[in-house]
Amino acid sequence: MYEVTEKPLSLEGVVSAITRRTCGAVATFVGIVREFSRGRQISYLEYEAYPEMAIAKMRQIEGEIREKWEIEQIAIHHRVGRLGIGEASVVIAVAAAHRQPALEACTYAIERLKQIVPIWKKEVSPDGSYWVGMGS
Amino acid sequence: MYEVTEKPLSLEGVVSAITRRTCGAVATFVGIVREFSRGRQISYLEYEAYPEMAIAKMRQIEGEIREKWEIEQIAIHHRVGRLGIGEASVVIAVAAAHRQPALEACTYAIERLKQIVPIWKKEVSPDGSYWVGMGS
Amino acid sequence: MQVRVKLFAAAREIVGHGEVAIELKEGSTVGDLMEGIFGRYPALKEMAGALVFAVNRELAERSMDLQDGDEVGVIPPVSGGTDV
Amino acid sequence: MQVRVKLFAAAREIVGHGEVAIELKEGSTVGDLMEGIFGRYPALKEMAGALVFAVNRELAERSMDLQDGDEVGVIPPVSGGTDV
Repeated sequence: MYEVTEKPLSLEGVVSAITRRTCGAVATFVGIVREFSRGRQISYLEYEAYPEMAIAKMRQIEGEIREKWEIEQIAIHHRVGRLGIGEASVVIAVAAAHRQPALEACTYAIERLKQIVPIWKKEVSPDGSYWVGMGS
Repeated sequence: MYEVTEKPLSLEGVVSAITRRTCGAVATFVGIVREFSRGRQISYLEYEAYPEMAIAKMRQIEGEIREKWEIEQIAIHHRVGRLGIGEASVVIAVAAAHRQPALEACTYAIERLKQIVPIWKKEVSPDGSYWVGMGS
Repeated sequence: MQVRVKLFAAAREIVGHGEVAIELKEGSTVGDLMEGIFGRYPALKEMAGALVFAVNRELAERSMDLQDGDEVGVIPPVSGGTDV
Repeated sequence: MQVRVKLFAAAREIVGHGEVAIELKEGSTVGDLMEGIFGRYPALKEMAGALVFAVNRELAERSMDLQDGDEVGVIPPVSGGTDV
């Protein structure tokens, strides 16, 4: 359920792909390109991944989550390439029988993704461009 | 951004309705009809609301959230009527500049919804039907 | 005076209507209103201890005075169960 | 022996390629590999203290011995900034 793709992300698609008859709760997180970042106006972003390692690290995050919470399914889709304002850069969805594990695992997944998944972005603004790394 | 409706809920619709150019994060929660509840096989659910009071209580939840977190928009859509397994009963979406307030506010919203929003469900199963109230 | 009583879920099924209009003496409280309803619907009285009430969509004590035109919501018990 | 070096983001832009194949002496470490690369790309050396490395997609110390066919990822610095 991991993807690093140049195509636009579909929240609805991710959610329906992971929902089973045993799931009572789906928590999602969508990261979106904002107009401003660190006080600068953004023209667009360029996302770049180390895709094979990114997928391996997403699997690692799933393993960590399954040690902590009872969840059914998790999906993490990250977009790469050029993204305009308002476009989704990442979609995380966690399906579980109950709401608490779904919500907690979703929060954990985005935090860990920022920490360990090798994906960078270049913020292109009228006054220049800046690489922003993992952890941001 | 509050709705109590007999129509199927659209996660994508709710998310795009609340996303602004200033939003970097959208957290959502979807409640889904499960095959089993409290150990019983479910045939379908019947949701019933006190719609005017439900909307008022959703507004109250938004007020509580805005005192605690910096968010941009929140939407809560709850479905009523007959729902089959796999159908969404509630969609909550919170858009914010940053991920932490979006995620925390979304978790808070579903907890408070269960506590104070007057919506009930009847669990219809092969061995009978049971009203399940607020707080469940 | 007259109030509108809205009933939901199990309470609605017992009474057979989601909304009823009830004539009351001036100065009646939520408790007075409910005593009248319980007299006609013993099955509803059985869950009386668990019911809560809303007057004009805000939770209200049984001791609250009602006014002409008030909307009284009869809020059935919380199950205590948690499924999601 | 030969290793594949994958470069990303700012490191990729400095080197001008996302992937380069490099011949190394047997027994070379990640650190030896990088010294060679830094010699050719002084701008990359400037961020050397902040770079981390992955060997076959797992983070690795500079002291790690490389094997023929290894994939070495050059992971540019974390910004420390947070926007979402």
